[in-house]
Amino acid sequence: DQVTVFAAASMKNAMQTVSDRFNEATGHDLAVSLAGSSALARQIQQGAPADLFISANPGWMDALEKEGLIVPETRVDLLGNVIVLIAHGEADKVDIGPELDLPGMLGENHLAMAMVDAVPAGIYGKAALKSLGLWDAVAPKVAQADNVRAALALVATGEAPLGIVYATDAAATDKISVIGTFPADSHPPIVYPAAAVTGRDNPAVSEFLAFLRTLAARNAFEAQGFIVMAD
Amino acid sequence: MEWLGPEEWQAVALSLRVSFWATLAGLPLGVFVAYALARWSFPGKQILNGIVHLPLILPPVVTGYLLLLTFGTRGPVGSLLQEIGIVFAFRWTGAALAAGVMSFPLMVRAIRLSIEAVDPKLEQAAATLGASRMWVFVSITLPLILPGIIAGAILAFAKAMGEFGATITFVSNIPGETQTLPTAIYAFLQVPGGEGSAMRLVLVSVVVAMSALFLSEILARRIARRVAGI
Amino acid sequence: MEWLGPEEWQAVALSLRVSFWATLAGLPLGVFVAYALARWSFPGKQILNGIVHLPLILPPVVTGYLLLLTFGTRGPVGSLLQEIGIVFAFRWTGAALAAGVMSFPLMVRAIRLSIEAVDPKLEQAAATLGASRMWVFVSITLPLILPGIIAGAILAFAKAMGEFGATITFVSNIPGETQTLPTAIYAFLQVPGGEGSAMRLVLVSVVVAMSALFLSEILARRIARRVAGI
Amino acid sequence: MTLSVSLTHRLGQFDLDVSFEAPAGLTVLFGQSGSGKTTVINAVAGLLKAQAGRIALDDWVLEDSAQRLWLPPHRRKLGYIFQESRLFPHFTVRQNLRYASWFARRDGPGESLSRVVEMLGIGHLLDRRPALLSGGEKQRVAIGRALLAAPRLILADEPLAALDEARKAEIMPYFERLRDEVAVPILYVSHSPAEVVRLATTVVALQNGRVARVGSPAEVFGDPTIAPAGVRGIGAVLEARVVARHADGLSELAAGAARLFLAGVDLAPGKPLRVRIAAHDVMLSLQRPEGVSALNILSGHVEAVRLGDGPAAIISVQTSAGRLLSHVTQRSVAALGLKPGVACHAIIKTLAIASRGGNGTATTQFQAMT
Amino acid sequence: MTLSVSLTHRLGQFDLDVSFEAPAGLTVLFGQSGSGKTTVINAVAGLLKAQAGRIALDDWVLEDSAQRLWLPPHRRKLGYIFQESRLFPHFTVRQNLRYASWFARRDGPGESLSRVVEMLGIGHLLDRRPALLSGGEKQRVAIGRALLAAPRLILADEPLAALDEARKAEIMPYFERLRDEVAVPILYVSHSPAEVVRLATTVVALQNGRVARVGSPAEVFGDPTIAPAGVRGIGAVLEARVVARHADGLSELAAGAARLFLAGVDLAPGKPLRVRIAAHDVMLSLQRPEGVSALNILSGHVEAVRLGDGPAAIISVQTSAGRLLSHVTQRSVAALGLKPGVACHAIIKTLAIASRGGNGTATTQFQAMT
Ligand SMILES: Nc1ncnc2c1ncn2[C@@H]1O[C@H](COP(=O)(O)OP(=O)(O)OP(=O)(O)O)[C@@H](O)[C@H]1O
Ligand SMILES: Nc1ncnc2c1ncn2[C@@H]1O[C@H](COP(=O)(O)OP(=O)(O)OP(=O)(O)O)[C@@H](O)[C@H]1O
Ligand code: MOO
Ligand SMILES: [Mg+2]
Ligand SMILES: [Mg+2]
Repeated sequence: DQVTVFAAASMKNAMQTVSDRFNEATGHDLAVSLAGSSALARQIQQGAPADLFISANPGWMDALEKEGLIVPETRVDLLGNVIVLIAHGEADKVDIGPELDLPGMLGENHLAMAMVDAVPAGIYGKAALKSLGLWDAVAPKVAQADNVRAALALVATGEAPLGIVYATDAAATDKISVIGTFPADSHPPIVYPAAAVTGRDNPAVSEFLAFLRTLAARNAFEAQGFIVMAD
Repeated sequence: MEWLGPEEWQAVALSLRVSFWATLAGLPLGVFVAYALARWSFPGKQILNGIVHLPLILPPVVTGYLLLLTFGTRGPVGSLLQEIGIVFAFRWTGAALAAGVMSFPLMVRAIRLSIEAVDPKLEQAAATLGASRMWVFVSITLPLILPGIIAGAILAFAKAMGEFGATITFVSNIPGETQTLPTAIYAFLQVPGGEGSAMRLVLVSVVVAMSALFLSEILARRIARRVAGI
Repeated sequence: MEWLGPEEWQAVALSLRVSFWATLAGLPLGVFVAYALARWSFPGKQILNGIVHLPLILPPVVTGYLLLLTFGTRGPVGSLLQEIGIVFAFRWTGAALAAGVMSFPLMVRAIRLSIEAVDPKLEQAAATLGASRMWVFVSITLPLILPGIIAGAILAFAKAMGEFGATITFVSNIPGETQTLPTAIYAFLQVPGGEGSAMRLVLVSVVVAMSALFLSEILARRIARRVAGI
Repeated sequence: MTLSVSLTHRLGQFDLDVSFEAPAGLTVLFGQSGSGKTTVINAVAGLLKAQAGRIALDDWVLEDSAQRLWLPPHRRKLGYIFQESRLFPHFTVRQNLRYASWFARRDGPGESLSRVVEMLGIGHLLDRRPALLSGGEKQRVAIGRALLAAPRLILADEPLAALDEARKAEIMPYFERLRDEVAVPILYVSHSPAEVVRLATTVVALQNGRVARVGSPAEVFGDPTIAPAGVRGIGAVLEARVVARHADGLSELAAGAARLFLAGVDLAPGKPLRVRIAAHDVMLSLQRPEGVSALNILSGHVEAVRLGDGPAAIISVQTSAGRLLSHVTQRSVAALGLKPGVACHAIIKTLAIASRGGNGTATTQFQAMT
Repeated sequence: MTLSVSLTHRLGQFDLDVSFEAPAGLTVLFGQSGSGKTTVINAVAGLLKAQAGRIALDDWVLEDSAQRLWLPPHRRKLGYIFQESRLFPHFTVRQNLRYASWFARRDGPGESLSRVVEMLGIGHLLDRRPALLSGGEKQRVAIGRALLAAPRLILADEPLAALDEARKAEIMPYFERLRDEVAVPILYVSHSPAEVVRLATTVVALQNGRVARVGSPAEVFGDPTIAPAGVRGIGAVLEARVVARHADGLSELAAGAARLFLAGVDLAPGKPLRVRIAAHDVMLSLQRPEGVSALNILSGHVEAVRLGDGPAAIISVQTSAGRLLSHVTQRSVAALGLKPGVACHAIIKTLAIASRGGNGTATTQFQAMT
């Protein structure tokens, strides 16, 4: 059988490995549709043939749950992530706290983030900066990209000296260095919830949900820098 | 080629199929609308003109979203069509629809421009020889605007090959069904270390589209020469 | 209007400014390239043609990324331009550049088609009267292709109004500087329940672009009539 | 078949208001540049929707604004030869011609492609596209295209203007044949008195969007107050019949009680024809001249003397062949004492006579054109 | 100024290979449809780059393939009147005319807009666009446009073909003036013998892309073996001088030892002019006719008799005014016993004479055209 998974685009690499291993283990195929969480959620609202949804944004999962479009019992917080401060090229580590002189570090330049009111990584980043009391000072300097990867690209090319991205993304390039990690309590917990979509009686779905909790799956996620939260 | 995985080949093949059908299926309507806009005057002409241009004006995501609302299985048109067996939602046909809609304004503009350049005196001459309106169109207007139609079709095909926003929003990004080159490229760009793979696909997409472009240029030039009668 | 916040008004104004300049600044080059493609033959013509079409073929994100690499402050062109005081990165000018690049193929195609429709016999007649090539172009070709130029400009303007992918990738989204309507719309669409606000902005964008379209249609028709001499 | 046309139309500052009947045969629309000839033809073709009017071919009504009836051009069964050839640029000459036969009417005169091609001398051009043709070549193809549509009504707007004399002489008999044998009504615009005289059954003289005069060529051209072509167009038309054909190539005609000798008339004895004699080709003499090269000398008397502008005068002379007009100097009028009633002889050079009705191939029998 | 043209060029199956000198004045290119007239003119204009050849106006070389020299059209100081008017559709008539004066050459003949407009009768059209003009109106504007460019070389491709006789008669004197007073070399394509005769200084007869004959109109038209217009074109040209102008509007001319009377010559006594007498306008008589309306009767003797095809013959008659040609029937040749040496009188109608050199405004003095 085939299980169709709608997953946040940032999970591509991990899902590829998971897909292979799931196929080995069960003989079922996995079709993974990767797009922004918002697009996927809306498609599910419009009756997309998804068996399972993995969102990068709990908000969208909540929205679907409210509309009865997912099976609440199957919802799990699958993965966690961490947001970090990155700099272009080699740079010294800094302590991220209220006394961090972020405006000073930026000077005339910009801080690259994902959209601070729209894209999860941006929302978390803004929340963190706010709770640290840094937001007001840097807000005019924030260059908001449409996704984390674009923010990363801005730093990687040196267009922006600093940026805030997921730890999982920061691992990708050596053109940047992680100079600090935002304290976990400075922002709402970063979670990737997963749940089965209602009305799809595909027996393979529960097999896949179970497979996500196996070591094989866990290794695949962790290899990409995710924190596996399930169980 | 070794350096494209099977899923990527699928994306290439799908993109070609989607763009081909988007262009081909769009052409008759495109020619019709272009003709209507160029030659007729009727109430609501400006509104039609506006609607044709909408996909150009709106961010692609919005167009995709509106398509999803309209042609999705729960949408007013989608549910109707489903009853007669036509499904767009989350099928490659939907990707073609999205690409077709997005490239439609380009096609119409190009064709319209070439229709406006046809000398009505030639059409009149054909009419005096006994050709009905329909025949005049088929035998005189159509051949004379062929270069414009080809130009419009190329533009539309190229646009369809690159269409991303509306497609992924409307029919998602399901490998083998709706994963086109641009959406595959997008997915690669979303993950750490994906740039290399993305650039490979970009290259494929450039090569494919450029070949189509070159071919059609040659074709268009040949036809233009025929039409000019040189 | 009460229902648009100040930041949204800013986005509207910025989109207009960006699209206007993208179109205006692109026009001379667009006319030149269209003329070269239509009338000259030179080595590398097909390559130029290909390059012009690239932004159409590539997913916008890729174009944006390439712009970033080229015209960013560290990019080969960007760093040069910076020395003479021209900066695109994170400026509205960069948004205009992105919009201009994305809409360039549309503009060129439309203009080219209209150049190809000009009867060279009229240009010859002007030459026999003593007009140099340059003058022939300015006094005969240019007025005759004005409807095509307008068509191209409308197409480009409309496209610029809707351009999102390349813009946000290149200059990101800085309210008041680079936040155009499409990026604002995109932002709303990312969050649950944001559709309403997004649609409000979509409406604005449709109204603005349609007005431009209507105006230009009227203008184009008037000019076309002048040119046809009716 | 009679074409009746009655139209009013306003084009910018130009006001068209015409009404005329074109009886069977070839009707020439004659008039200055800008007098409305093309406009009338376009209205008959249905390419211009006249603001008011009625156009009918016998009882077949093509349009009638009173009845709100208006046939579109493609249902009017036309063959229209345009002032500018309007060939289809994307078709070869052959395809242009075929296009016409494609829609050819069953009930029109069927012409074979090969016959038309030969008549027009365009055989070597068949595979070329119009852009590669000379001006006259284009025009010939355009004529062929209109003829091959097997039309029930031919509209021709200066069809021969771009052609050299030799070509004209080759093509004119064809129009004569259409007029006489096939009996297709023809509406024909021409500035050339030679064509008018040779081809016209009826002449409609237009002036400034109005019909100045309708009549036979004899009437219109014999009237110096209309003189559509200026004083040069004046001439008289005689009805004649072929009596004999002589071995030296001359035909002997009976016109009224007189005999006329004409070169190159290719008609069998007994056939009727019309002969036009231009006023400036007629010389008057009080005595009968002897030993002159002119074979046609008609006795008569002066009927009227009209002094024109300048040094010229027009004299009507009633002869045994009918009424002739002569264009002479006023000095001669005085010298010869020409006034009504004076007996005189009209001398016409044999080779200066234009015949109408011949389907000849030789060019010499027609009205002097140089 | 002499325009020397020498060209070889191949267009598809058409092979052009011409070489001729056009001396000062107006040179008519004469020839059948498709004989290469437009091609030659285009090459002179630089619109067609001939494969090989040389074109020069005196020592100003416009192109020379041997020297790899080739001036682009806009530097050739032309006024080209095209076969199809080629007006700029986006300009009004006035703007079309102004366009030409815009680039007008300092060293060419300056014409004022108002003068040209008046001459062409297009004053009421100035604010209209070409699409709203009739065929003839367009052509007149095109003529005006070319003239206003103050050209040093005028190329005219059937400029008057679309015009009615009255218009032609109005415009022809203008070309005469350009030729005679302003001395712009003019290369003029025409199918009309009347125009050729009236305007041409030199005639270049083209046949199938080759020069068949170059010469004065008298030479080319007097030669029945060339006869570019068919036998109709034949005529003789006499050199004459105005002797007196009479009160009745006639001018008295001296031609050789003879006197000729012509109407409408607007030249002062003493002025030279050429008179063309078409062969078919000359009647021969053995006795001197008395009491005839013809004022011009020249005594002479037959020089040569050429029997043509058909029933006609061409007789050369040596008269006191010079050599005349007469076109008569072979029957008359026999009846009158015409053969070399026979004394005879040539009778020419006063009003049938075409004058050359007059800048007249009246239309009657020119060669009969009907
Ligand atoms: N581009 C071309 N390719 C091939 N043949 C051509 C081309 N242009 C003209 N011709 C041929 O060359 C010949 C000469 O053409 P041209 O236009 O010079 O004739 P013309 O003497 O001006 O005739 P007309 O009196 O009909 O205008 C014609 O037979 C024509 O068919
Ligand atoms: N669309 C138009 N608007 C205004 N005036 C027009 C229009 N079309 C033609 N005219 C005018 O109407 C008049 C008649 O034009 P038409 O073409 O019938 O003339 P014509 O008799 O065919 O002349 P020609 O012998 O020059 O071809 C002209 O004065 C012309 O300027
Ligand atoms: O993975 Mo996301 O939903 O593009 O931030
Ligand atoms: Mg006309
Ligand atoms: Mg020609």
